[in-house]
Amino acid sequence: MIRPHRSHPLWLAFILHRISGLALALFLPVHFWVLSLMLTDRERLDGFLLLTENAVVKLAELGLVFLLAVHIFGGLRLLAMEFLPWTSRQKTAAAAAIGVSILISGTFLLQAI
Amino acid sequence: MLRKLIDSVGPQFEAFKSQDEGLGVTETDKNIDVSVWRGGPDGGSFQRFEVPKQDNQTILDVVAWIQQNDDPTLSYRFACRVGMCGSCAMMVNGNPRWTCRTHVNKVLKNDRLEIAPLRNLPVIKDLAADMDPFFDKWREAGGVFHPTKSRNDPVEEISPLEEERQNANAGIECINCGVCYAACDVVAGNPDYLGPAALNRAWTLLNDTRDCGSQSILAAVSRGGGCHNCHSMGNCAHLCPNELSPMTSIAGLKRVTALSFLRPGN
Amino acid sequence: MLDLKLYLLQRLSALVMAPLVLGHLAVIIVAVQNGLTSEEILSRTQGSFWWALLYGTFVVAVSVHAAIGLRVIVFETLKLKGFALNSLTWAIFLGLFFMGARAVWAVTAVGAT
Amino acid sequence: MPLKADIDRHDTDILILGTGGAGLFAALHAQTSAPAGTKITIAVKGLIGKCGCTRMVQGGYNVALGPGDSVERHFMDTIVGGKWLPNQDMAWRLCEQAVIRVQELENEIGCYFDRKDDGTLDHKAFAGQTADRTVHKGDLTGIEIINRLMEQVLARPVEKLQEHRAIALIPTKDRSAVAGVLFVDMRTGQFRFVRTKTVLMATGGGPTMYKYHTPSGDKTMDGLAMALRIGLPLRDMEMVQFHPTGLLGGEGTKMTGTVLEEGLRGAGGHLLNGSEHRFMFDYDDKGERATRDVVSRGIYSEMRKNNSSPNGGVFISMSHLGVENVRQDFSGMVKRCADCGFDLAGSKVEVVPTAHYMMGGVVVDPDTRTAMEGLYVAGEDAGGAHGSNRLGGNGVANSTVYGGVAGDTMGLDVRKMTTLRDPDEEVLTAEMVRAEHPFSRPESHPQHLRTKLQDAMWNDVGIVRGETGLKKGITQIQEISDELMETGVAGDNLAFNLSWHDWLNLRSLCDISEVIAKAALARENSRGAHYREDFPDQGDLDTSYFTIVQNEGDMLNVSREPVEFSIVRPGETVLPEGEPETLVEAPSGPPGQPQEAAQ
Ligand SMILES: Cc1cc2nc3c(=O)[nH]c(=O)nc-3n(C[C@H](O)[C@H](O)[C@H](O)COP(=O)(O)OP(=O)(O)OC[C@H]3O[C@@H](n4cnc5c(N)ncnc54)[C@H](O)[C@@H]3O)c2cc1C
Ligand code: HEM
Ligand code: SF4
Ligand code: F3S
Ligand code: FES
Repeated sequence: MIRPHRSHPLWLAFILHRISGLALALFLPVHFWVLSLMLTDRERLDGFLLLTENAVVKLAELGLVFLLAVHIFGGLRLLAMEFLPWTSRQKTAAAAAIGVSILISGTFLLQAI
Repeated sequence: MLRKLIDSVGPQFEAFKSQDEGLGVTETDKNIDVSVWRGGPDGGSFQRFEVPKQDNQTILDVVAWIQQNDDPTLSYRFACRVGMCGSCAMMVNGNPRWTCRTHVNKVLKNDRLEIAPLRNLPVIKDLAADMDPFFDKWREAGGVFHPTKSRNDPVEEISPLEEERQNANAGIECINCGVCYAACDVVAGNPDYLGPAALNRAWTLLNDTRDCGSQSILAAVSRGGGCHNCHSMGNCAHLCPNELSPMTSIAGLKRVTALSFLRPGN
Repeated sequence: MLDLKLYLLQRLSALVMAPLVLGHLAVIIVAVQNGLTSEEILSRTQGSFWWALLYGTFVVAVSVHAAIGLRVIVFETLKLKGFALNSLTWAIFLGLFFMGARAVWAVTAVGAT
Repeated sequence: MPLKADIDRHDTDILILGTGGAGLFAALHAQTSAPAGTKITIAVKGLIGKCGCTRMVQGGYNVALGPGDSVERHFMDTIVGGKWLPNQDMAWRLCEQAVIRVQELENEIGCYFDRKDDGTLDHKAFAGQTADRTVHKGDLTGIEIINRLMEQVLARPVEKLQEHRAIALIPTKDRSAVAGVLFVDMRTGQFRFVRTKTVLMATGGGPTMYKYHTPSGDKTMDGLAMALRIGLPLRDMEMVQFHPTGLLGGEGTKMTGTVLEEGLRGAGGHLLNGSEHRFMFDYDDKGERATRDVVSRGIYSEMRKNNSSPNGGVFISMSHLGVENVRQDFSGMVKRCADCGFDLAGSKVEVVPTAHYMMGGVVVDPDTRTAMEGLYVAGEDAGGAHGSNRLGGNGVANSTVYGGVAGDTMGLDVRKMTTLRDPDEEVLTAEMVRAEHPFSRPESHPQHLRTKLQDAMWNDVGIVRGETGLKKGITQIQEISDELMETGVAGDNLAFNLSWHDWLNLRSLCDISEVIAKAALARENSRGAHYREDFPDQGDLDTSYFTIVQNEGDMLNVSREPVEFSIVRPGETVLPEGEPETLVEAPSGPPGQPQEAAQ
């Protein structure tokens, strides 16, 4: 599925970063909207928050935190690569970023259950 | 959705998808089924040829065999035939490569090859791409030495151990083959983007202590199509036949441009 | 399309967000453990100048960051340019900023109870 | 086939053919020496800076800047290396100007040559040199030189005609001067005639009519063939330099013939014949470390005795030096072989001597002027500077030095030329007819003829020559040439029509092959690159002569001219008294120290 010139870890890191960024940008307004219910409609908010007990919602939430983790670590990797002159280990960094994000979201999952 | 996203990153050649890079087993007395892109600036399509397999055979040899034995009208370009001039790059099974030094066994999959002109450049005819935009950008990125001395001065003493010289040396052996330019999806998406090779050259110049054009280079690589468009996707470094890393050079440019913006005195 | 200034804005906003988001993640992990209610959220945040500052900074940064990020994706994939692209960037920025500001207000302003 | 009516006409003041070291330097120098408003055009068969051999230079550039070295010493090495045949004024200019040119390359063009750790230039010692003299950028010196030159030319207001193949020099009606150059715009197939006040021919020779050869594919002797047709004398044409170790990958691949660094032998690599015998000591005490011509002849003898490897060459074997060491010291060569499917570090690789460089060329004066007004020649197309043998490192020095000289000279001369000259329209038409000839013949690809020519040249006009073989060679060349005239190319689509250009390439190669063979027949001794089995002596040095071949009324006229010892006579030296004969220590050669990495 991935075109041949892209089949390497750095490109994978790039596309993960892009997809996670995009997904976050789409999620964030929803998140803001939910919170602003606080002002207008406390009942609905509580109803909504109750839903977090619901497995589906939980899964969605988990996905978003996962995305956030992926994006942050991908972003930090980039920032490190661009601003710190130790540059030759990007591949390892890319892998590590994914690893750490899985770890974080895993912790989240365990805690939440 | 994912598929669409991946595809949306940039327009692609309809490429035969192969991810296998390993050296295959050599089997002679077999034919290779070769699809070659034929056409011109207004478009074209793939044409199939049967080429006899040989022990030692590069992609360029396959192309030349077709022109010399099957279809004399096939157009392509090469010069040095040994990886020095960067004239012969083409898309081979979806990857940009120097064809004169790509052994058929390295890329062959199920005895099939698909050969197309270099991506991200206008086509002249068949497999010959017009490299002018590539060199125009090389120039736009400030890619020319700005001297301070003359032919009557002695050669300057510069230790190869200096950090700046090492930075420059790391990127200097570029043969301007355009492989990285064809591999970069940002180039595909953003026609103004100067591209990995031109920016790599700018970085080597910036690290050349004899060059007095730093300010103009920094300005050139900071414009709309400049180094800040690079997403470090690394296709350039992954595919550069000379194992250079334009990505690393571009990261250097980002760093230096940012620093010089934040500390204009420097 | 990114020039030096947009690039710097995006990198700076990312740097600002990094600690904030990591902190936020930690809070979520703790919070989720006890189940989420609006009461709980508010008891933590309401009337707190520091929470307001923290979330406010995040909102500004993320609006800038995401606006530039989406701008790049839109430019590269949809080929939008010039005025249209600039307008879109501003629209995303303002949209995120106002929604975010409202959310911060909702969560931190005193007296909403 | 009716003559294509659409010939485009174009004017310029200074026209340069080729973008090797000579062409690019000429463009830069002409820019500064010509009066303001002079139009400069550079036309090339490939892409600017991406074709030709200067880019392929590996070993380096000879310049007398090393410790203890002097222009005098460089000059003496050049004369002795050329076996007293060089034009001494040209050789002197070469050595003297190389110093300026390298400083220009470093300080103005932006090349960076390798330094020692203390920051001073690194000089290698090549075979035949009495000082450490060769500056380099790793073993990719040509890429550094041409990339930097190309950038400078691209950045200047020079008109660029890329993928424009020069097919004829067009004289004025009275034949006293050149009026312009006829091109094929390869991308469209259209003829383009460019009228000009001055032309520099810098198309770079290149003996690609041999079965095994090193030069780039665009070089097919077009320049010398054009010069010959317009009646200019060519000198030293029998002098073709062979490099002992070209890669041998079989018939079907273009990588066959490309150079494997001589440093491999210098470092202690073994040459083995088909039965794995290390044969070079059968020919010379120095074994593999003997000079280039000796090793080439040694290998060739084994091949003739059928002691050869599967593809008909010999083996180079490096693994006894330690696979890891080889991988490290010769990473470029190891990688190149690996890309082609060979393991240089761990096993044996087949090699064969390969035609490398044309010492001969158009007769010019030290300012690059020819006998024809308005026509200048520099670089490998010009004869004289090297005599019978070119030292490794003197090739790129020659093209860059004389390219610059040509630019300066044209910039000056163009001031005196107030108007463009009108071409002899008959010649122009005849040259177009000539180029279109294959369209009128039954279609068949000329490749098999090229193979035939390459075999004939290799077998009979190659490394070891003799009267019988040379005569046979000449007959074969003529037959192939005649057959070519009956071989056609379809003329319905001329855009980027490589088969047409293959035909034109072969036309030039046939013409010059005949010149080489006839000059070789005329030289009845063995000097430098020219070896006659039937005349193995070098002949009397004091009465040294060089050969001249000229086209007169469609007949090749071969004559001899005495060498003028204008600066130094055989047996004498220009080195000050008391100077040691050599500054280079005896080549004891610790492994990894190439003593003879000359390219
Ligand atoms: C593999 C290799 C390694 C070498 N290594 C060394 C070395 O280490 N040291 C050294 O001193 N020398 C070396 N040489 C020799 C040296 O490269 C050449 O002698 C020298 O560079 C020739 O320069 P030039 O400018 O005359 O020709 P080139 O650089 O060959 O340029 C000729 C130009 O003319 C163009 N051209 C040809 N025909 C036409 C036409 N019909 N119309 C328009 N344009 C045309 C070509 O495309 C090209 O651009 C080496 C040569 C080879 C092949
Ligand atoms: C908190 C820490 C964050 C860091 C360190 C960070 C870092 C980065 C960096 C360095 C880039 C540039 C990528 C590139 O040029 O290739 C980027 C892009 C982007 N970010 Fe973030 N980011 C963070 C948070 C967010 C958040 C919360 C959002 C969601 C709103 C977001 C949305 C985006 C988008 C949409 C892009 C564009 C992606 C692309 O160009 O491919 N980021 N981020
Ligand atoms: S950086 Fe590498 S891939 Fe790009 S042009 Fe240079 S040599 Fe080719
Ligand atoms: S592939 Fe393109 S995005 Fe950057 S790292 Fe290389 S230039
Ligand atoms: S032909 Fe020169 S790099 Fe391939």
